[in-house]
Amino acid sequence: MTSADLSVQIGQLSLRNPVMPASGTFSEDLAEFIPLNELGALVTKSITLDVREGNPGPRLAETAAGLLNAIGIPSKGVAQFIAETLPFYRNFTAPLVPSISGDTAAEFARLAVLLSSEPVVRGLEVNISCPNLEDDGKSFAMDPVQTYRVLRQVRQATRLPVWAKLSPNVQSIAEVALAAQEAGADAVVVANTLLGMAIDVETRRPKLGNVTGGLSGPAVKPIILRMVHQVAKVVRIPVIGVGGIRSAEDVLEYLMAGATAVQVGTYNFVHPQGMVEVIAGLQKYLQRHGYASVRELIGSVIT
Amino acid sequence: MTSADLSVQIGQLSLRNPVMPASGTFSEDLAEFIPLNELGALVTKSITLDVREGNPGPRLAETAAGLLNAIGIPSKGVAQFIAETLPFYRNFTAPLVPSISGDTAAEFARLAVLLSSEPVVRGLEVNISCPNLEDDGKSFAMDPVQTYRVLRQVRQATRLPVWAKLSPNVQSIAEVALAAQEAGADAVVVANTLLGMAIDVETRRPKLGNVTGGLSGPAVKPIILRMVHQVAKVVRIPVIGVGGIRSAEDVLEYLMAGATAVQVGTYNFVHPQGMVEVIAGLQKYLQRHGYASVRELIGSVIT
Amino acid sequence: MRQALGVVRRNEWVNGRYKHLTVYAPGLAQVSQAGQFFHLLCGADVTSVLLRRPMSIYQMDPGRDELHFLYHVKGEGTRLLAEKQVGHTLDLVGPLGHGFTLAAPWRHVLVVARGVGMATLAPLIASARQRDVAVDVILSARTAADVLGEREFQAIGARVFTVTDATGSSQPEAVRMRVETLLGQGHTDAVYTCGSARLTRMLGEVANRWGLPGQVALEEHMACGIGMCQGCTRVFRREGSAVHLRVCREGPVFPLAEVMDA
Amino acid sequence: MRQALGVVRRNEWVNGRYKHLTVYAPGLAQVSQAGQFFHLLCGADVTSVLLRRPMSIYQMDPGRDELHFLYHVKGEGTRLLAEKQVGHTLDLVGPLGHGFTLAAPWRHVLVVARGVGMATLAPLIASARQRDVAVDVILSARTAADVLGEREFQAIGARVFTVTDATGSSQPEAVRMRVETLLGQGHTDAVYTCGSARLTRMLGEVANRWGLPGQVALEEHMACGIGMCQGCTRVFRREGSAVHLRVCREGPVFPLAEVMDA
Ligand SMILES: Cc1cc2nc3c(=O)[nH]c(=O)nc-3n(C[C@H](O)[C@H](O)[C@H](O)COP(=O)(O)OP(=O)(O)OC[C@H]3O[C@@H](n4cnc5c(N)ncnc54)[C@H](O)[C@@H]3O)c2cc1C
Ligand SMILES: Cc1cc2nc3c(=O)[nH]c(=O)nc-3n(C[C@H](O)[C@H](O)[C@H](O)COP(=O)(O)OP(=O)(O)OC[C@H]3O[C@@H](n4cnc5c(N)ncnc54)[C@H](O)[C@@H]3O)c2cc1C
Ligand SMILES: Cc1cc2nc3c(=O)[nH]c(=O)nc-3n(C[C@H](O)[C@H](O)[C@H](O)COP(=O)(O)O)c2cc1C
Ligand SMILES: Cc1cc2nc3c(=O)[nH]c(=O)nc-3n(C[C@H](O)[C@H](O)[C@H](O)COP(=O)(O)O)c2cc1C
Ligand code: FES
Ligand code: FES
Repeated sequence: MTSADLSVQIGQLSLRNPVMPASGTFSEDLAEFIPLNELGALVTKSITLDVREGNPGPRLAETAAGLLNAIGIPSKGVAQFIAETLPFYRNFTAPLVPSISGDTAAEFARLAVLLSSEPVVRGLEVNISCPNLEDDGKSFAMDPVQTYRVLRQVRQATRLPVWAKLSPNVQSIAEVALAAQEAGADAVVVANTLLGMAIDVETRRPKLGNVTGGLSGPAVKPIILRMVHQVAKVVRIPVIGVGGIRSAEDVLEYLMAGATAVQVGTYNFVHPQGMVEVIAGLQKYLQRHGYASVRELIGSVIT
Repeated sequence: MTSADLSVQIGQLSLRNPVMPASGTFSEDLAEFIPLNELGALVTKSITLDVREGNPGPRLAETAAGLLNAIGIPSKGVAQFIAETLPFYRNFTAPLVPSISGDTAAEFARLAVLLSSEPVVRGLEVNISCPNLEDDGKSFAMDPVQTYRVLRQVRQATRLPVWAKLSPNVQSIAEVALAAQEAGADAVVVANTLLGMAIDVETRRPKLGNVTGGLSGPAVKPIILRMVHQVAKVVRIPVIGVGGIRSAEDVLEYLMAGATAVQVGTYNFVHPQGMVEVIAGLQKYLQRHGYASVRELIGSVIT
Repeated sequence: MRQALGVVRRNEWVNGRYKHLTVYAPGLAQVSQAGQFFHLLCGADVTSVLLRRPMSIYQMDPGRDELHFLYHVKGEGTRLLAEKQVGHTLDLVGPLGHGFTLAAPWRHVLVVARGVGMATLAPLIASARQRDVAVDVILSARTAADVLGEREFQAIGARVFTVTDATGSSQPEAVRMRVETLLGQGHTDAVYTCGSARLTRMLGEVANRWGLPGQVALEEHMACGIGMCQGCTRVFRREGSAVHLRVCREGPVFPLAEVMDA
Repeated sequence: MRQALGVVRRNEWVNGRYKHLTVYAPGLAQVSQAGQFFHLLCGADVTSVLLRRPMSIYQMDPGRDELHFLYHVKGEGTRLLAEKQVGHTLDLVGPLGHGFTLAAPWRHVLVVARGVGMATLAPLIASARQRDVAVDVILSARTAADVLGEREFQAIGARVFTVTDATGSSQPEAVRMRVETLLGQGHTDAVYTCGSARLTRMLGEVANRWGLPGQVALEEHMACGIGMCQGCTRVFRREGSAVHLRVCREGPVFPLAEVMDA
């Protein structure tokens, strides 16, 4: 059987397939397990302008089919990132998309400027949705106006493709997605983690040092899939789906719901080789069903 | 060991223990499995003024540690409920709390009036959060103003304790809870199901006839627990926690996070005897840790 | 009807897709009827698979205190069930729902089973034969290798006809002709079916035309299995109007004449 | 370091709480070092327990291509691991992290193990003895029945001291006295520990006072085990400043002198 075309287009960026790691769940270390060039893109842990320590521990707690994390954004700062991390990625052809995180719109813009002059950087993911940085899980992505403001400044600071990573902790994610599109984002990433909590009943203490954290993993898939479907219905730009993926079937659900590409997060922890297997499974499905290209499936759910 | 006091107080209503079934996951049928009088209260499936058919099938889809349902609110109408269902509950001492659902505030008020004249009815749960009734999962509980309006009218229509069942599909559930309190609700129930979706990738059709549905079960517990914690911090009235409970430990997490009582939903489907076992487990924990009353645990998480 | 712990006595493959599970469960076979089902906890805990799986009673053996199930290993739930070893416990809720009725005066019945639907009909066939009621059985399957129960039913004196997709003989129109021929012999008092929506529709039409009573055991996705969730309701024709009934509680066996959306 | 499928050869209780797991995993024992760990997939699928569980290498047997683990059956993950039968496959990632170092000139070392921390230290003790390094081992446990490894370590020529909660001899102050006595004999070149934060702090202070090098194998909740998630970081004292290091990647073995928050 001839193999199906897995490539997809996210704005100006062509990906050899729609599967990439989610920010914070991937690092150079994975190169010891899989050929990174087989991935659609490489998204880094969010980096900040200055050095940050991240949250106090414990930073992880397992829940039913889910993972709570309160890593925060520990970061060596963008200067060291450029000096130490970027050279590693020059050895790879899969497009590198650093994720950036800031406390102010100006910080985001500054990060965009600094990274835009690095040829290895092929796009920027703008993490306006980290639920741990500010009180009670608030973030830019919880407000369309703030979202527009940050994305607008980043847009003006760079010619690179810009992806807005949205928060699921909102009432109407479609509204926030439209604000990002309006501001000139090339794609929206739906979504970051859902704010959650767990308590150790023996000690009566929260299981996370930060009290609350972000829920990821298979548990959240139905919720995020619904959000992808809602967003894809209203935006013109591509949607990148991320939440709970652990199989080719999960990827297919996201594509059918309207995503153009997907990111795999928590599952990378469980199966370091997981993304490569998922891509192979995707190819198999396409062949079995006689699709010439994965693009035929995008938004193809019959409702 | 002397047994600990499990009783809790929800406004004027004393419950012999803090465990009751969640609306829509319990019916008279359970009496064949457990002595209903051992439960803290009995909450019925939401009933409406007139007869309703509910959603087209399939109405159920299993997800990772979760259940998607799009039952809708099939209902025989309040007249038949009073004539046929209420007599059954006269045989029990556990307080009966019918859940009511309406399309308008006036419908809610009318339901409250009709049920208030029935002595067996000891309270009303006002379901303003069903995500299936209107387009794209919207509901009264997604807006503090609408929440206030409905609860106010119900408050004026009845002297019974009134519980407001909130929706988790909001950005700030604490705000909605405050609106319900302001309107005179005696308790808030946190929360209904999270809007979700699943697709059968072989048929490319949504797994639910209604396309989207409500996610319940262990998967959602970390999210709802966080909401209970957020709400309990700001309201004066009791919070009833509901989402993913399947053990005494889960109940304890909710109590420590600030809930005064809890509801068990999906787990009743898996273990018809589950609630009774959970109550026994609660008693054991209290004895083992030397608590005289379960009330000592409410809001006791150390943050 | 209750929640009980049984013990697995046997759990063996009968072909490449089906397994036969024997469970020691004191007191349950005695109160079970053909057409009823049990709700089985397949995983070790609620997070492996959350919901129970409904399974028809395939055989009940009150003498040995055994319940038998015949199941298709289809997805995650039945895969976990297939992993149960002899001696493992099995948490079951049941017997649930309403079974088949076999009226006292009926002397000759016709049974149409598709695939694993045969498991649901097996105890009906057995009890009909015990009461010396003549039974014609049409077994429909994908291939001859998939046909189950032929010898078992013949051994108790049923007349068995097999039809398969492989030979084209299982097409509803072909089965209809076979049914009409059997009914034309003039002895049949009632018809029963399980396992196929198309055959159910066909048999409903035929039974209606011949003025014969008929029953079908339906399947629907279930959460509770005991009537609480309303997840399994379907629309039926009853007393002149369309009513929503719960497959788990008012069914799973319904009069063919009431079925609207098979 | 890689993701591989091993086969369970043995999985047996060694007392009421610990099991000894032997896995056939070609090529892995050869590249493993004392103090490193493997990340084991305990459940059958990601929904039974989502994350892998980190387990120290308890023994490596390159001749038989075997890896051994000694584990405390504690929660859901290790409960599922305990259910693995001979012949079952086990998905493992490793060997991971940095192990212990035993410098060539060292001729006498002291090892302090608490509970199952003994499993982590066992291959260090074995390789020290193989190189004819003298080893004093203090084994701390809740009760005498919980003490593991006493005979095993004696058999290879280690000097073993056991202390228990039951007799009060395991109190950090009591253990400190024992350690000081042993160090006072003047031969010890280095100290090692695993399994207790209080003993780690104590041993860190003592080693510092005696100017001895020391190492500790730390535990931290892990998601990835390979350095990607930053979930396992702790703060260490390194080159005069406080640095965040990943226990899975820069550890799990750290110089005692670097530990800040044990
Ligand atoms: C009353 C009744 C009696 C049944 N008797 C038998 C029997 O004797 N032998 C047999 O092999 N099968 C029988 N079935 C079907 C059996 O319940 C399903 O094959 C089984 O639930 C599949 O579970 P799974 O996890 O392996 O498959 P999956 O397809 O992974 O299941 C996913 C979800 O869909 C549900 N589901 C899938 N197929 C069905 C179905 N056909 N009916 C209801 N729910 C379904 C499952 O319960 C689960 O919640 C019966 C169904 C009902 C309702
Ligand atoms: C590098 C390393 C080596 C280890 N070596 C051994 C060993 O040789 N023998 C042994 O018995 N134990 C060892 N442990 C501890 C072992 O990993 C935990 O006991 C195990 O993860 C508990 O899982 P559970 O599901 O049974 O328990 P639960 O308490 O239910 O686990 C819940 C969650 O907490 C995590 N967790 C619980 N306890 C620990 C812990 N002590 N360390 C890290 N994560 C934990 C689990 O991984 C899981 O994610 C080691 C831990 C680390 C980090
Ligand atoms: C340990 C961990 C760290 C994460 N760090 C980041 C981050 O730095 N920036 C970000 O945008 N998202 C971060 N995320 C969110 C993921 O990118 C992803 O949105 C989320 O995990 C959902 O996908 P999953 O269910 O496949 O894990 C992190 C998630 C995890 C589990
Ligand atoms: C099948 C089903 C039907 C439900 N019907 C109602 C309902 O009629 N009214 C209501 O307020 N909540 C309804 N709910 C929501 C539950 O009351 C509860 O809020 C939710 O299931 C979360 O709890 P759980 O995780 O313990 O199931 C329903 C839930 C399920 C699963
Ligand atoms: S399965 Fe719940 S009512 Fe039938
Ligand atoms: S466990 Fe992920 S970095 Fe250590």
